[in-house]
Amino acid sequence: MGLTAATGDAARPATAAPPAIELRGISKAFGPVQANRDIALAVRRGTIHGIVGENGAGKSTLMSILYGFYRPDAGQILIDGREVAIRDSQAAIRAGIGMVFQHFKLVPNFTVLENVILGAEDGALLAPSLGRARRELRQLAADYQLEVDPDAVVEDLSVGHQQRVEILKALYRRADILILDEPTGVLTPPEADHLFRILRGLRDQGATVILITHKLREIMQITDAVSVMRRGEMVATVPTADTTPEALAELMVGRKVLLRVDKAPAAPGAPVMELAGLRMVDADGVERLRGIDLTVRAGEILGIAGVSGNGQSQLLQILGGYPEPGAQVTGRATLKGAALPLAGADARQRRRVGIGNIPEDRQAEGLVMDFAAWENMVFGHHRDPEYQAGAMMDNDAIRQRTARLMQRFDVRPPLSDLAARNFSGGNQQKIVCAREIEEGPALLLVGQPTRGVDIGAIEFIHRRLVEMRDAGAAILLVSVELDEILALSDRIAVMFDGRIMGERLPGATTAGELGLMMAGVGEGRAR
Amino acid sequence: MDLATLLQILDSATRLMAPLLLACLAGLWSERAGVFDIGLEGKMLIAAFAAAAVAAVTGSVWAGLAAGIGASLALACVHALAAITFRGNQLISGVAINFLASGLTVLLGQSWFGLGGRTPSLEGAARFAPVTLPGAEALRGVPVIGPLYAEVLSGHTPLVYLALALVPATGWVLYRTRFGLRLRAVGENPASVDTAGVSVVRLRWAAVLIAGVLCGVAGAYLATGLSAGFVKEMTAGRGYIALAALIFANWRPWRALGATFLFGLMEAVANRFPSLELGPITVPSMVMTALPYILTVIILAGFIGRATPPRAGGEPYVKER
Amino acid sequence: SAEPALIFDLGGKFDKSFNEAAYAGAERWKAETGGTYKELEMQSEAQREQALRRLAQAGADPIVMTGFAFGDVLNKVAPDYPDNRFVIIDMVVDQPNVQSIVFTEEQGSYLAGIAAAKASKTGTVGFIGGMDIPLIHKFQCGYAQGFKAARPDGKVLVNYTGTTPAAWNDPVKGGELARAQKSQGADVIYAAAGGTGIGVLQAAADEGILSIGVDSNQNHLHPGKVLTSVVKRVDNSVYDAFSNPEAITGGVKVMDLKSDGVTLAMDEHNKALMTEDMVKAIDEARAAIVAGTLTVHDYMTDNACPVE
Amino acid sequence: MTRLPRWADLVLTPLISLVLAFGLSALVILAIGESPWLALKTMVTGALGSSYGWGYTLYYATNFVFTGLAVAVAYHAGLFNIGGEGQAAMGGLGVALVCLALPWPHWALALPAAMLGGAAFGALWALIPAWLQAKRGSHIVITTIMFNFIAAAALNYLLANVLRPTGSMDPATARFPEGTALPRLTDMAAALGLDWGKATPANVSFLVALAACGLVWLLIWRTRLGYEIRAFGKSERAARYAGISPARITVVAMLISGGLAGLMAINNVMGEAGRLVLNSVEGAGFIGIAVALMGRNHPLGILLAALLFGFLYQGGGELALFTQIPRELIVVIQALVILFTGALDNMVRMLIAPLFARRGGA
Ligand SMILES: Nc1ncnc2c1ncn2[C@@H]1O[C@H](COP(=O)(O)OP(=O)(O)OP(=O)(O)O)[C@@H](O)[C@H]1O
Ligand SMILES: Nc1ncnc2c1ncn2[C@@H]1O[C@H](COP(=O)(O)OP(=O)(O)OP(=O)(O)O)[C@@H](O)[C@H]1O
Ligand SMILES: [Mg+2]
Ligand SMILES: [Mg+2]
Repeated sequence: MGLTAATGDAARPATAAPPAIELRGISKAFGPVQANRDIALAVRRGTIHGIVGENGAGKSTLMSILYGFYRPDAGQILIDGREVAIRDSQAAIRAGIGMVFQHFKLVPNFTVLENVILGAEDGALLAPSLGRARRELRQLAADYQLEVDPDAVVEDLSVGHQQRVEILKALYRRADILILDEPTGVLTPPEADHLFRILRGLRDQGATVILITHKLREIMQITDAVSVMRRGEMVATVPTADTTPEALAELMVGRKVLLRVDKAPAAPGAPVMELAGLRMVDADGVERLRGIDLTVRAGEILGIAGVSGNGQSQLLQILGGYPEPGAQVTGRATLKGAALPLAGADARQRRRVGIGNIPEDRQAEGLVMDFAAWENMVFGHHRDPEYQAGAMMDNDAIRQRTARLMQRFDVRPPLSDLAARNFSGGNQQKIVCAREIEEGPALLLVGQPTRGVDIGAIEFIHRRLVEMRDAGAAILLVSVELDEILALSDRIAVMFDGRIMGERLPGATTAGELGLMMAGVGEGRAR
Repeated sequence: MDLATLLQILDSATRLMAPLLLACLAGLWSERAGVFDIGLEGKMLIAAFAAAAVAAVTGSVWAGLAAGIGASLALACVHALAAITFRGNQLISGVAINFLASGLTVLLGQSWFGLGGRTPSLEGAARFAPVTLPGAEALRGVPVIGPLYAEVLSGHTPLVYLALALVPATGWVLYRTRFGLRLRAVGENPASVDTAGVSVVRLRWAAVLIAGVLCGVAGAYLATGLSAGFVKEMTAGRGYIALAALIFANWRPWRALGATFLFGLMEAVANRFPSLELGPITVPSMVMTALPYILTVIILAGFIGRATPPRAGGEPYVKER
Repeated sequence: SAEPALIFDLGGKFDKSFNEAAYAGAERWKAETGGTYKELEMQSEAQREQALRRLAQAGADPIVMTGFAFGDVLNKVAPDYPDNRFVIIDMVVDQPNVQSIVFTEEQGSYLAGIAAAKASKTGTVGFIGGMDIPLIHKFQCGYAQGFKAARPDGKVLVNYTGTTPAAWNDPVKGGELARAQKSQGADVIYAAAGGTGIGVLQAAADEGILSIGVDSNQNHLHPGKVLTSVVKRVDNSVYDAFSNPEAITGGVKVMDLKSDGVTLAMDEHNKALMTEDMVKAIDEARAAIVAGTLTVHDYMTDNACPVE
Repeated sequence: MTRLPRWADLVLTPLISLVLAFGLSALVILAIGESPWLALKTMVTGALGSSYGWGYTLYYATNFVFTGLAVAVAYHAGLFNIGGEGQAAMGGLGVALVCLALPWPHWALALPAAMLGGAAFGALWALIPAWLQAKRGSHIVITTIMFNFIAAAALNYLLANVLRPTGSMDPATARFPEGTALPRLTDMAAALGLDWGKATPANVSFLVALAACGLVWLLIWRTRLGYEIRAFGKSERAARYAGISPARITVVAMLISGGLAGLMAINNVMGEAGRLVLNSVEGAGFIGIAVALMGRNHPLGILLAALLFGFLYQGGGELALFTQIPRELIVVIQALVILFTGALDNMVRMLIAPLFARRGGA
């Protein structure tokens, strides 16, 4: 490939200003893993530069090096043409770099203000810093439409707002180079649009933005140039205008990728699950679900769209049999005509009656991160008779099954003894999917199945879900990705504030209409 | 119960509270920064020994206090080295420190003084003397407040007042200063501090050293304030009680005052009423001795909800694995 | 001849109490005769048997041990070594080659009770025990009897420090208990509590009241402030056993007032505190006990005390 | 950081840690004017140099195996059980009550009954903190600490006032009947024609401890319950997703933990003393914490760590018996061993990592 950053840059007129960021020969190994290998990258000032690559390609590592979080084994970093030694994040901050990590680095029980000033306080006493920060935050909010309540405790904020706090942190530190690592993974489309408006605004004021994402649509939509990484190496840097999503996908994965979901029209059968008047009041007395009525039929995918935090998680947890402790659940439900107790049941009972569950948070719920892949492969089903050998668990049977499923679901690396923690997010998700799908449930609950997963894996997971539907299973899909909802669902319900705002058919609606309903605008409680 | 008895119990509770409070605040500093500390007991013990030994030799209680702090700091350094610098298991390190102090105090005491680990009894300037707070005598006549001030608040050694003053001081530093903000952050999410360009290791060291100083004061108070010399194992489990109080207090300074006072109070009550006669039955003394512990369990079960420890507590901060 | 041996109980030889007294006796013997002896300190229960057997096999003779806790093991071990002589203090072991030495702590404590009764101005005195075990009740009961005999209307406050071995080493709590008793009117406090007692004596001295020491002579700890000490002459027992092993025979040797096995310490440190009246009362009681006209009840015989 | 080969991590690191701990101990011995060489020789010959020494080493190790396993089982469930001391003490009560209840004709009958008694009392003592944690959220660390004190008070009361035969000085129960005397390892060796470990307290409980190691291993790594315990210990949320009841696992794990601690009593109370004395546990419950942590909560590791501590106890005892070195030195040595093998192991890894890095790089 000829289009490396260096050659691309050299081709420019000599009068051009030096790049805002230039990386030369960056290498980094974690033990045996070569996360970055001899990377070169140049980013022009005043542009939005995208970075794409499969899970584990080394994107986050590279940016963390730039931000001084990791130290490279070799290589140089130049800011505005001058070499700088970025020994720690302090140095990066001084060089004007700010970073919004994939996993936020906020203190959950601090207020927004406290999080913003942390590490950038004016003096030994907090009060003056807090006062100044409050004023500056107000200004920043006005300038960039970044409103957040400065006194809110961060853990009470939605992820979208938490991300704003991260951005505010960077801006408060006067960053003019802003790195965002998969910022839209947790955002709703309106939130993502809002973020992009902000990023454009920043760019127009001369800031430089680096954006890591798995969503090629976003790359095409907002970036000026894009770099592709594969297995720790930088394989290409091209102006966005000169490329296509298909070309990028092929560069990333090394093969052709189908970006659309191919599926036949659904052939819905009898209702599998019917839900009427589901209400839930949590331990703090807040009503999270305010009367949900839903029907899911055999052989269809019912997509639930909505901004996260509108009750989807609670809905999935209740149906999955593990409502949060202290919650009060009322309402009626049936599964295949038989009554399904909503309160007082547990997750085991749900699995017994044929409800599978791909949870929203694979790392906190769907997997035990320290368990080996084979142990995770029966998690939740570990009491099923086929995995027992007398009083003991039949580990050989479980291992064999794991080997089989890892092959069938293309889990990489296919090592059943590897701890879940050591798989990339996409492969972790494949393990969960393999487990839940292979149990052949009558109803499959699916929450955010492709969050943070690379396009190769997304394609794969989507295809498996459709296959399952075609085999006659009922699927309840919750996702904040409108694209995903639109591509997969046979029917779409929109959830807002603990209610179903209405139902649409994918062919008969638009992202715009759904977006409005997700924001609570629309026809109220349509049936 | 008459007023005099009540005052005496409160007075006694205050004295008994002070070492617990100091140790509890020590634990608070360390654990708020994300470093568990079950070595409070050991640090107090070695401080008690060092304070008594040096006070006995020099005749100066202040030299003793300094030595106590120094000895406790030395063990705190061991803990910090193991738990922070080398990212070892914080619980094991704490257990080791307790053993180390228990053995070293007697070993050194025996080879220095030949009294089987005891130090010579301290007299005069080698001990902390009680101080009478200003106006204590004048106010004595005022109903309620007067006796409370004169009998309960006044007449303790300076370290008691230091311990009490440390409560607002701790609260102030933790919640009102840059250092406190960063320290609390490092106990909740060290990565947030790290990405803000502040050294996690340095902050945690600072917190552990502060804990060392406070344990040093607590130990010195035991040996030179409450008693007049060191006796082996004289901390008698107070480090563990302080730990319990810390959890009880949900890692908050003012609640630490409340929790340790409660423990002091329960011990004082059990001291005052060694066997309680309740009509026909006499509660045996063993029950009264165990009463503080039984009550703790009951209070814990009845009134205090789930304790929420600092989120990053007990975990060494590892960036790369 | 064979080397004698001395085994200390778990409290250790510097317990300021009877292990230390035993140590003092052995050291006195060593200083006077120039002989050598083996000494052992226990670390755990299981070591008792180990220590006894190892010493017996090594030919140590006699083997003296302090503390009732050896009784059970010695009963088992002694028959295996018929040629060795054993001396156990504070416990009766019925074997032909074991001499049991018991002290009449209740008698010494009785005299201390009388002293306390005479010295007290308030009519209330205190007793602070270490771990709440029968042996310490024996001290307490004797003390209470003596006190009540001299002052039937008086009151004895009783506290025990705790229920774990930590109760022997908690001077802080000892001091606090002394203060609590003082606030209830006690002006003489008798401490039978090992290292905890040091805190009791200290607090009493600080608070300006009197205290009574135990086991060893503790009068010198706070001259003029310790009324007296109830001394168990464990040192003499060890000294005698070491000096004259031939005299060791099976059976029980009672060390009482008569044989000066228990005494009240009188020295220059407490001379001023001992009034004539007090000395007279003590002497009378001692004479009566020695003569057998007065018996002090022993708590151990029935687990009960005739006076509160 | 360079990764060490597995064998280096499992064998070399602990060995070097031990060497460092003993090296520092030697300095301490020098500092108090004694000979480290003599100390080492005394300890090694005293604890390992004869079948007699081994008999004691194994006896102590047996105690630590039980308490170590107790801590480990709870630890796998994410529960820090500091209450081994009280649970083992209560187990002693259970064993004593069983042994004194009947005129047992033969140990083979008495042992299973005593095991049940000990385990039941230990488990019961763990049940209350477990239940409080599960239902009321009371922090198990505090409640188990408190229950240690309460157990001590209760036993003190019972031994001094209820179970003590009248006229006895000793706050202890009467001797257990003859039929409860457990066979000592020395008797068993004699039956095989071997002269081994004469007059040592090591008894058949050691074999029970070995079996317990095996059973705990099976429980944790082979059974559904163990799987659930480990899953719950790693992540409560994931456990709830999988239909594992947090309350149930908390209670069950603590019952097993307390039961194991209580089982220790067959060794010290039934096997050694033949009666229940005050403070019979002697800190073994706390040593169990160190043993479990050093053994990385794995039964094999616990067995090895327990043997190490058995060695330190017996060797240290010999030191106190036959040299002028004060017995507290052993406590210092224990502390250093715990510190270096348990908490400073990463330091050792960093020290030896370059050796492997160079070889690996070449
Ligand atoms: N902290 C770490 N310690 C050890 N290895 C790491 C660490 N972080 C990343 N790695 C390794 O480096 C490789 C690159 O990881 P990185 O997180 O940079 O990938 P990525 O491109 O950001 O992936 P994703 O799209 O999933 O976010 C991974 O395969 C992983 O094995
Ligand atoms: N601290 C770490 N130690 C070891 N491996 C790590 C570490 N952090 C990340 N990795 C590995 O790096 C790879 C990519 O991880 P990363 O967390 O960046 O992306 P991800 O798994 O896609 O996360 P998400 O699903 O949250 O987007 C995985 O193989 C992961 O296991
Ligand atoms: Mg990443
Ligand atoms: Mg990712």
